[in-house]
Amino acid sequence: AAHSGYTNAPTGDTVTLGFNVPQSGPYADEGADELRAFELAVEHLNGEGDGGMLSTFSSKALDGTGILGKKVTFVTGDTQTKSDAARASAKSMIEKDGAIMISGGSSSGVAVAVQGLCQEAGVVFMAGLTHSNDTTGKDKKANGFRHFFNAYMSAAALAPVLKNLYGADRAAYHLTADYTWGWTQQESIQAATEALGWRTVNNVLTPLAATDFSSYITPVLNSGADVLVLNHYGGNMVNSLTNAVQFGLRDKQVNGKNFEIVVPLYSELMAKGAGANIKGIVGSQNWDWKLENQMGAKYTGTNAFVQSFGNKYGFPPSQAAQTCYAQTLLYADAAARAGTFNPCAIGEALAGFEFDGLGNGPTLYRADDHQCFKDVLVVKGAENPEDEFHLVEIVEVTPTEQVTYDPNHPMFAGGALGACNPGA
Amino acid sequence: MGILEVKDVNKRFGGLQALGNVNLSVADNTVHAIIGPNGAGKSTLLNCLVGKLIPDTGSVMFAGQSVLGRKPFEINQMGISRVFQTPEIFGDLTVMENMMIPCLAKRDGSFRMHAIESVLDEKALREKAESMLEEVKMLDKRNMHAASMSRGDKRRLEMAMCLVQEPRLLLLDEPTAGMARADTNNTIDLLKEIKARGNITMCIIEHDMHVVFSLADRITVLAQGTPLVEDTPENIKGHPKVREAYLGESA
Amino acid sequence: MDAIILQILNGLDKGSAYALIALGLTLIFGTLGVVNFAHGALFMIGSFCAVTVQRILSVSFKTVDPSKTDFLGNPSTYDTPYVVHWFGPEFGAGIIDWSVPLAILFAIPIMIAIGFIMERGLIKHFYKRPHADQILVTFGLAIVLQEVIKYYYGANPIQTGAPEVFRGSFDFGVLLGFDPNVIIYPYWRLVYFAFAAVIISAVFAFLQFTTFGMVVRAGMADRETVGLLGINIDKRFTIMFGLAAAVAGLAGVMYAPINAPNYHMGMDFLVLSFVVVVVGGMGSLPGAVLAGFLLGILESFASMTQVIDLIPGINQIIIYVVAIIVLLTRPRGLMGRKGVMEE
Amino acid sequence: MFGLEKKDATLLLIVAVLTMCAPFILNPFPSDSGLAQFNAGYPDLMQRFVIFGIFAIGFNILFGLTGYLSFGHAAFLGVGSYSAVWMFKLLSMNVIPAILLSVIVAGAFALIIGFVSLRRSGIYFSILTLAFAQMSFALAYSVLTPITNGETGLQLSLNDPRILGTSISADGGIPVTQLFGIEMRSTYAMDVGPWLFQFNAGYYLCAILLLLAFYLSIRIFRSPFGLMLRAVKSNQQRMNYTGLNARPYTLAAFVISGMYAGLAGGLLASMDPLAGAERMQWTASGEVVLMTILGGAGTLIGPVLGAGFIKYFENIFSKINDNVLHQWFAFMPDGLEDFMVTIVHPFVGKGWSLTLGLMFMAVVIFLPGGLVEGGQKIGKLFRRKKAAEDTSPAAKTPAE
Amino acid sequence: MNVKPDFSKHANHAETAPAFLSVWDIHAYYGESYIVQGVSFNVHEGEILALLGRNGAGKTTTLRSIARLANPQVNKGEIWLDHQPLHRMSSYQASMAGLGLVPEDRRIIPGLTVEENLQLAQIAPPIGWSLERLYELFPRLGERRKQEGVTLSGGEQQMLAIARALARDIKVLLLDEPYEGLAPVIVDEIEKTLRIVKEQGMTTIIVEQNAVRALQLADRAVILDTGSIVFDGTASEVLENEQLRAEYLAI
Ligand SMILES: Nc1ncnc2c1ncn2[C@@H]1O[C@H](COP(=O)(O)OP(=O)(O)OP(=O)(O)O)[C@@H](O)[C@H]1O
Ligand SMILES: Nc1ncnc2c1ncn2[C@@H]1O[C@H](COP(=O)(O)OP(=O)(O)OP(=O)(O)O)[C@@H](O)[C@H]1O
Ligand SMILES: [Mg+2]
Ligand SMILES: [Mg+2]
Repeated sequence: AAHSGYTNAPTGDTVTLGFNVPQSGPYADEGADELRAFELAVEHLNGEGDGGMLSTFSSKALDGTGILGKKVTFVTGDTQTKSDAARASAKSMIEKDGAIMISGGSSSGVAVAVQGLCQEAGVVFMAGLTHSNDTTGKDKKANGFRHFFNAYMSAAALAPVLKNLYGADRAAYHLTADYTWGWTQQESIQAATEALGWRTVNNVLTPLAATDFSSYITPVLNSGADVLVLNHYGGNMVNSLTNAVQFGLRDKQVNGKNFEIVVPLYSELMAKGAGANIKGIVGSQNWDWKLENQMGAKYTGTNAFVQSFGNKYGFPPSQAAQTCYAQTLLYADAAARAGTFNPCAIGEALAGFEFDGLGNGPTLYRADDHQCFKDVLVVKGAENPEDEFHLVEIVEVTPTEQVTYDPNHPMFAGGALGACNPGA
Repeated sequence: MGILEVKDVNKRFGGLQALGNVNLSVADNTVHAIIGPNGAGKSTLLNCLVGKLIPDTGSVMFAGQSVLGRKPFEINQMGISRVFQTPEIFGDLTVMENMMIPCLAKRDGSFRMHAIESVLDEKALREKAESMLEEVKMLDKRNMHAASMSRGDKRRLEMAMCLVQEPRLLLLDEPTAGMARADTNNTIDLLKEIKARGNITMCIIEHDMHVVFSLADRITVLAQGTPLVEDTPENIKGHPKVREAYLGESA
Repeated sequence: MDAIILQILNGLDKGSAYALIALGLTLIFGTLGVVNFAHGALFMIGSFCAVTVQRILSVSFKTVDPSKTDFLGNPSTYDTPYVVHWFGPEFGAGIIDWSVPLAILFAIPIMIAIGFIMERGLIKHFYKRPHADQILVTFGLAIVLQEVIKYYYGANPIQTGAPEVFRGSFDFGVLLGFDPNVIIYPYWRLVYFAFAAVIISAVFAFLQFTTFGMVVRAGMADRETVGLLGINIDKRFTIMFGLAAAVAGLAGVMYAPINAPNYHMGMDFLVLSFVVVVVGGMGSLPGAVLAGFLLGILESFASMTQVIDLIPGINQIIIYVVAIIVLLTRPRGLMGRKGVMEE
Repeated sequence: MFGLEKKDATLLLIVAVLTMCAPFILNPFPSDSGLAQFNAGYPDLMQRFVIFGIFAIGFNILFGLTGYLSFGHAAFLGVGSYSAVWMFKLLSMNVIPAILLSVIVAGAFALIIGFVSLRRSGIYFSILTLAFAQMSFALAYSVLTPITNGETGLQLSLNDPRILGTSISADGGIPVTQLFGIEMRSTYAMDVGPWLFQFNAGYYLCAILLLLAFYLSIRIFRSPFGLMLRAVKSNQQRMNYTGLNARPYTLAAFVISGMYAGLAGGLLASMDPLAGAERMQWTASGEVVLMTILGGAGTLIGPVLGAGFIKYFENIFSKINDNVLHQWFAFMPDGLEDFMVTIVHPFVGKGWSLTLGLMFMAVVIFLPGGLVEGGQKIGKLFRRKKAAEDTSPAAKTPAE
Repeated sequence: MNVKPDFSKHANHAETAPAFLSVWDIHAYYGESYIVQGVSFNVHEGEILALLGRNGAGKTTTLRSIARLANPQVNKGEIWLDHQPLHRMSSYQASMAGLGLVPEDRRIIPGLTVEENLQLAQIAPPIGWSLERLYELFPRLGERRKQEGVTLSGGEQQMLAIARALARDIKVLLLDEPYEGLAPVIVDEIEKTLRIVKEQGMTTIIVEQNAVRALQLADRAVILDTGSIVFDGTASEVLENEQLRAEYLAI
């Protein structure tokens, strides 16, 4: 590429974005949904379709003529939910296709790995679904941005609701996926629930490869705990939850209270996978398609997005889709406002950017760590879903203030944002 | 005292006494034949000599050293080579490559990468292998795939592989079984010549009496795991017990 | 004590799954000598038989319900399964509820057919080929099967419940004199254990009381000679393969309610089942079953907190540690026969 | 040449020319054409081709010659990568010490695992190696996170100590890997009309090492040592009774191939300083097995071809999405276009593994012996055709 | 001297085939190598035919072709057994049609006991001698019935291989070097057995390196050399023909 001060400066009349999502492996369906959102976002940016959230977005720098007058094109790749493969795929987008921004992904390990790559290569990384504290904590990077919420925020949002629902005198037993995301999730939720007065009976690490959790579930029965916290995601969560329900945990009475199960991080796909077992189980989400209808106009944008997504694909979008869509728009908007694709200028435009109308209510892209701050949803599995799109019910929305933390919070300490890297 | 001394060797397989108190002494530079009915324990005895089987009791001394407790490759390094009843060769390799392996195997047993020094002595080894092949009249088959040879040829190849090692004791388990008459005669000549060169002792198991009587200096007759008689060929031929148990009327 | 009994129960259950998969694999791998990397895929297809039966039974027609709107604001519709429509709400729903046991009937012919097709169409040509080639072709096949399932069913797990009556759990502890609610165990897992026991005994009986097993073993050792004795070994190999596929498939069908089926569940089990077969000893059916239960129980014990606290991470590697120890101390696994796949 | 026979020297020469010209050869389509999607001539993929080529060559020294099928070779690759990244973190960004350390550490690791595993043969050996590798993977993924950084993978960071070098580069970023000042990522781009050819420093380093690795493997194959290894495969019994202890030979082969894997791992980290645990998973070990068999086990060039084949599918086919398909078939009438897209759709993009699976089956069914054998068959066909052409004129002129 | 086989006997072959077993112009290949190059001969019911020749002449290959084994490939030729077209059958069908082969390396099936090896032969019809009768003929096998077949001594394995063939109700017995590795007494035994089964009407082809013994037993002889027939006549003709014996049999 020509030397214009940054990597892959677009030379022609198009600009290329790279969407790097899991297309094989257990998260392939989530990846497929992300990809749908990306395609929709590109359509809207190029002025096709109904424009979706462009009309509700508080910033009006985008006008449906692409970005900075250049038509948006995109390339896609498969992360396989492996950091190696994800980096290879991202590299090929950068080196071969001239992608100027990489987005997507469905796990924190991949997000951190690809974020590191984008930093080195001098392109912008707009994280997809990544929930670990590390992504904008110890592994944060100047070129990387996260719209999705994180483990700390989940915990902070859940804690008061859990207190309301289950009381302050509870004993929790944690099962935790034995890798970095699981640990940060567990650490966060433990801290938040202990602050309420809950006791932590035990925390058991489960292998990633585990499919049958029975041998981890049975000790819970007689441990004296009355809440089980499943710090699992995806297939792990579906299996551990299913096993827990099979073993009758939910029918049990311990210490005179109903035994409860909590799944801190929720998603629509997981709820679908867990089927009836998810009924009444509480967790947190970044966004839900019913948000505007149920919680009011504060969350404007939601309906616009659901309409255009639903019309195109026939079903409502997932939170992963909404994040990816929002991230694409945010990137485009930042470029438009900055007047250039230079990652450093875009970084400046995004840092401290406050916006509204992308479905989450007023949101801040904090400059210190490139983490978005917005309301977090507490949800639970519907008891009697009217159809497969209503598996999740919104319980409450926890306002931004409650989930905001100091950038130097110990759970996020240790890394440095560093300087932005424009590459070549 | 002979170069090979077998003392009171016993070997049982479950309820079967395959070898019972076998004593055998083989003198240096002689050909000693072991004959006997099928299942008498001849191959089992050889297996005990080369470390394939470990006798239950007894001792096996070769050149003053015990072979018991040593691994087959160590026993070979002491100077014992063996031709098997069913040919054991490197089927995937060519005849010439088959010959190169024993040529490369050093008697001291040291492991060598052979990658660097190969250029140095490969030519000499190659010549050695070729002259051995010439002796067994297989030079024209040098590039043949060993597995696709007829069985007689496999036997001869195996014999050549053993001979090229210049062993002090050569064990032959039915070397001419399945060989055409002409080749059997050639083999007899070859073994005679090897013997004449000296410095080699042979133990031979054979059911072909023509071969046995043309080569052997002494013969041990084994029956049901125990030596029946040991004597010179002439005496054995006339031995009534042997005729009855083994040779039959046609000998 | 109660914790130990629970872990033994868990181990038996996990062991049943391992044993069933390993049993099928031994029939193919230990007896036919084919390294079948598609075996996990057969297990997966079995599970998807359950999913499919559930889907078929739930095929519905739509009725518009004008009182409600769907997420796009259009009048919403609701589904009525045809079986419910035909047989009335109670019996119809009952049929759907029983779809997993019904799937057994469906899976047997399907799995046998898949086994036959696989053997006749593909594996047949690979008996004499090197193991490496077998690995390549069956691995390719496994990927293809997996991707086909993914194409039609997606990557997300699909919950396939056991019949209502088996859904609860059973207070096992009371039987043993413990307090109530101390040792409770899900009904379905007990069903699975019993089912595994039946299948395993059936396979053993079939191979023990007929000459079939002997002929196949002989055929594997020396096809040519068995042919010389007037035996059509090809036919028997095909049957054996169909049998193995059926065992794998049935293990999968019954496993569906325990863990929601997903398209890559076969791969998750594949490596493990090879380890089980080899630890059990190549070619030995009792060995495979024994190793399956042994590893299942050890795995359960290794996941107890007390053990993990002692040796962190042991739950991650226990199976491999056991495999290494067994193979180093017993050259042919627990009950392996000499000469089977030792080259 | 270099002590090689003519045939081998020619092969080495061909490989040398191909690797050196890879940026051209792999970029045959102009970048504005629809087929540009099939171009593979960008640094990352080219590097992967040669690095996995090295990995497969090494694996073939063990498997192709001795017949010992290791199902845990990825462990050595992973260990190599981790060592290299640690070297970058602690010592210097120069790739030489990193690569050296990765080869040495992988070799030592292979020595230990090999020593234990080689006590068994056949399938028992395979499962032992698999067990060791899976253990390494599981530990690296969780328990050993302080050393391996677990799931995320070991990366460089701004506060690495780096004794010989700086923690932070002048522009505030993490320094990049280099060879005496030549940055591995530096790429010279050459625009020729619509073509864009990229010459990457890292790629050429890998390519040169591939040639060295290939040369060494030819020497091993042709040496008496190689003959011994083939003898191990053919008949261990006879080897024993010829006074040869097979163990040191197989162990040497195991360690050599482990070092090749370590080299590949070190290079991966040198090109992209990240080491992830999944590099050690059984699927990764399985991949190198597949590469070797696919290309042709026991042949010299086969493993390299197999590595290229699999990496090509993984990186190129996975990126073809419906958009691209619509572009390709845009010239067709709408109905037909959609039809074609629907037909091709399941095989590309997220269906790339389906295509890969089908290719595995096709290759092994129709080309037993792998791609090399396929090449030979085609070669033979040509020669036969040529021979037929040569004789046909003679046939037209009768002998009388 | 070359004695050309008399092909006129085969005129109008298939339908009018006079013989019990007739082999007509078979050509067999191992891969690319052309081994049996147009062999034709007839065997009459109840007759013993000796098939002789040097190592590698193609005797085994001829027998394997008749037994319809997958390797070698027979590209051309017809084989009729009692009006049944063997050449259109696979080996198990040929066996059911009444063909029994005792292969040259015995092919005892590993992993099976002696008894199982015999039982295996009695799974597919037609079933021949009962196990008791076989054990009577070879008491050795009776003693060893629970032992794994491959651990038998060489000679015992040979007995097992022959017994296994007789366990089926065969019409034609093909023996590939049945005397190899057998003690002379046992050879006498087996020869007696062969005479017994001959008296019961068995048709036999015997391949043997011990040409004299084979000829004493046989009614007729066929000599093969490099894949072609060089002599077809009565056994006594060979025994009388010095030149023939010297040239092809080295006796
Ligand atoms: N591994 C074994 N297990 C059980 N029995 C065995 C084993 N090996 C050999 N035998 C038995 O030991 C006896 C001696 O066998 P051996 O092979 O030594 O006989 P042999 O004298 O070589 O006979 P032949 O001349 O027929 O080869 C036989 O009866 C045989 O069945
Ligand atoms: N599997 C094979 N592949 C290729 N060639 C073979 C194969 N088996 C045998 N041959 C070749 O076929 C020729 C005939 O072999 P065959 O075994 O029929 O000879 P034979 O007359 O039985 O000899 P012998 O007396 O040594 O057993 C030999 O030259 C041999 O090299
Ligand atoms: Mg013997
Ligand atoms: Mg023969």
